[in-house]
Amino acid sequence: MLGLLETGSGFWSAIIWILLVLVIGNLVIYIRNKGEDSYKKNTEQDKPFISGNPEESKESSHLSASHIYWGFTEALKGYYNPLVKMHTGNINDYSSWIIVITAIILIMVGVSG
Amino acid sequence: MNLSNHIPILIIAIPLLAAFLVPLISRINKKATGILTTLALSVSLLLTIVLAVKILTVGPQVYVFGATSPSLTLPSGLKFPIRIMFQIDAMSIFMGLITAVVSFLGATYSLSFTKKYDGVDKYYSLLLLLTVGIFGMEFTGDIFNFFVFLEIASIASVALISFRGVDLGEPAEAGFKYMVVSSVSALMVLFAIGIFYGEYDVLNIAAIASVIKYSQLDKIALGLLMPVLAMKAGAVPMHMWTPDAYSEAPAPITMMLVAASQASLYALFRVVFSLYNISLNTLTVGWIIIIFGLLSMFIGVTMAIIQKDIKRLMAYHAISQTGYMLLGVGVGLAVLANPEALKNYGITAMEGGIFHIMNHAMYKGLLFLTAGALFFRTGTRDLNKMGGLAHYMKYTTIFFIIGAAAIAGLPPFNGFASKLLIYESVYKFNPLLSIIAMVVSILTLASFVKVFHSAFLGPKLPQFKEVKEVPRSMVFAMAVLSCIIIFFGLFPDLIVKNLVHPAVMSLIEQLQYTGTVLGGM
Amino acid sequence: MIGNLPYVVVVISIGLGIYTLMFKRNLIKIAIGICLIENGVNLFLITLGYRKGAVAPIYTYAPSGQAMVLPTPQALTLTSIVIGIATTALILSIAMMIYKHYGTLDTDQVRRLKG
Amino acid sequence: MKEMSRIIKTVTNFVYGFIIIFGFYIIVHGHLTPGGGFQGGAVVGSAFALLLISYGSMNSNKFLKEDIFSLFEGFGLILFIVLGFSGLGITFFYNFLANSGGWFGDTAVIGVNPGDMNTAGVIPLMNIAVGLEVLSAFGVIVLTMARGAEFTKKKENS
Repeated sequence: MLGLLETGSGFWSAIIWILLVLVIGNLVIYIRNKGEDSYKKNTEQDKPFISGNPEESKESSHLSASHIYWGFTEALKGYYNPLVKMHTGNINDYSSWIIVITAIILIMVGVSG
Repeated sequence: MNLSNHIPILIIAIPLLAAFLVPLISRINKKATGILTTLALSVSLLLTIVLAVKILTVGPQVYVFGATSPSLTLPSGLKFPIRIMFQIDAMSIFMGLITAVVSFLGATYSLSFTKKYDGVDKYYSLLLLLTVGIFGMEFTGDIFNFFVFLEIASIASVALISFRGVDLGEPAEAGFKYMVVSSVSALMVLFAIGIFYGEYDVLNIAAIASVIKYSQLDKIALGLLMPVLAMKAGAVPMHMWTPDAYSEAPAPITMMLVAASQASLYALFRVVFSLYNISLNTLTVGWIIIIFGLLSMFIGVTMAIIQKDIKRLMAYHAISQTGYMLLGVGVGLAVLANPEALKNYGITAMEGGIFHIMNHAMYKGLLFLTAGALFFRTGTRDLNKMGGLAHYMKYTTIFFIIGAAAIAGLPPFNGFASKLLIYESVYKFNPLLSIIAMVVSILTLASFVKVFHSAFLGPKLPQFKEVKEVPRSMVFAMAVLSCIIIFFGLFPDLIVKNLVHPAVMSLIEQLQYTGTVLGGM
Repeated sequence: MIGNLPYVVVVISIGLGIYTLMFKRNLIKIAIGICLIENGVNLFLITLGYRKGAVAPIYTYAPSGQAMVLPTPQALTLTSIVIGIATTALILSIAMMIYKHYGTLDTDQVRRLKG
Repeated sequence: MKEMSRIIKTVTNFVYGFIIIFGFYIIVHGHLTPGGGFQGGAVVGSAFALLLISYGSMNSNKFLKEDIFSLFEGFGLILFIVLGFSGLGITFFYNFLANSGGWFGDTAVIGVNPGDMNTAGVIPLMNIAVGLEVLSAFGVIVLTMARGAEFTKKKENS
């Protein structure tokens, strides 16, 4: 009933994993509950630190999807620009890709013997 | 009349009958069409489960059309079978189970989802035909019959993709693109069938497999079949139709399209394993499939990260996850001629790949359904316009978390189990492949964090004040998929031992496949 | 040698179809290209079943003792023609829908879905 | 679509009945001569297309009803699948009428013969079912396309 899944070089069991997570989680919660002496409720410590800027209203603080991972896409511009350009959305290109790949595979299969 | 012998055909014939009845029923009562569809597909699901139990205990089944007995493959004096037949072994029924579950839940979900649309009777009729096409592709033992079912599935899915095309331009565009690529690919399949028929004078897959020589003509046939079936499965660099079609189809249809793509994937595996097996150059063909897999995984996931349309993003993930299946099975194929390596890690890699097919159908289906639920309530698929929906749609949020965790391979969900099988076995074949697979998994998690953050988290937005939880039938479909995902995650060993391993063995052992029809040659 | 001429036609027809698919920028022409490939493949199947000097495989009023061509490829071709009709009708209807919404049949402009 | 000239309409009136009869001939002789349900249905469908283009899509709506076509389409499909199901005592699609002596139940002669209509079991029935399906499907297709063309033309002119 432990759900042991042999993977060839070991095993995986979700049940054991959950038990372990429970044990470790309880430990963490226990340690956390012991508390930090210098923490005081309802003081400056509760507020987020934004370099002294005024806190924005909740409605305008939501980050929309195109701004997430902006740095990631900016850094990988050299990879993304040709890749996005490749997806032209033109049906001629779609069929050309199929024909070209079929030709390449025909050659590969034919040559390899 | 003993109906238990007729289960293979009833699985297909009952949805087919319902598909033809639906237009007539809709003249009397429009609402009855959806209920009839769901009923027919639930019968089909039950029969598939019964057949699966039978196959896994007794062995592969054949069903010969129009013969004097369903199992009479070789009438007196014939060396090769001439009749059309269904040949269902562990791998076919594995795919059949996926199709049955997905189509039943798709119909249930549609009950509420299609309320806004006109022409619902045609929608249900086409949905049933699509199911029939997918089932047929998986069950058939005749290569020309496979072509027919492939075309049935692609015509039905094109009509469903462009279902909203009467009012909008984009669905029509997506349907056109899918129709062009799928008819070109189907014609290439037909050409390959012509080559087989000209060379061996038979159309039965098992009969061809028993005499195949891997001559120059067979190489051409393989070179035509492999890329087009990989294309239908959505392998990079022939994947461009996938995001278009998946994002424009109605959500339950997108879930069915995933199953349809996987039926093509199944056909690819059937061709290389059951039809050619070790007669072909396993290393070359295996590496071709592995390279397809690598490209699909990496390009799929990196393109997904930058998408703004939620269903387009998920469609790119579907490509990326297909890469895992191709990778796992490709490694199995590359070492097929090497019994020691096959036993050592090849079978495990294939188990991972095949298990991933089922997992992917479940969690990707669930994710598309949650995307459909968001679209149903908010009317937009643009992630930039969404936000704070977790306040209004609690169940959908929970289902989305389950699906996202499963696709990202977080333990203890099912995606982790199959990905772990792939990582550990592929590492022994080539460590680099395994590392790329892990990186892809991390990027998958990253992009779903983006979706979760921008759609569900954040403050309540004023434009979504009216939004509430989706209707009950949609919640039901998503809940069933979530339960399956959690069950698979908790007890992956049961599934792998009882369903996946027999499926892998039925792929690897060609003699078993041919012997079912030709009788222990 | 003369018996191989149909195969040449097959190659030409499929080649023209592929050329149309790859380079013609009109949706209707793409539909025609698919029809060309389809006809090429159908001709290929028919040619496979042909025997020199044989008659159609039907007993009604057939000359006796004559060799008959193979009927199976003809059945296959018929099926593929039926499917081809459905495909063509669907493609043309969708092209009409696209024209209705986009006002053009140019593939360079029918690409709102990209990236 | 506008209606065409009087000459074309007269010729159509004269010819379309023959085309339809020829189509039905092909359908019911499908098991004896080249042809069958699909081919005959396509011939009948071409008669509908002829009517449509000669009378124009507006006028032909009076005698070509899409509703009736789709009813017949469903009927043909149901007939076909029911014939498949009725073989289920033995196998799906089993030819239970052939050689039974009843409807289409004569034994077919092997070898050169003038042809006997009353043979082949369920195959003629299936041909009729397919023929009904195909002719009504063709009717639906041409009518729907004509309607769509009407719409786009209106849009172009405005």
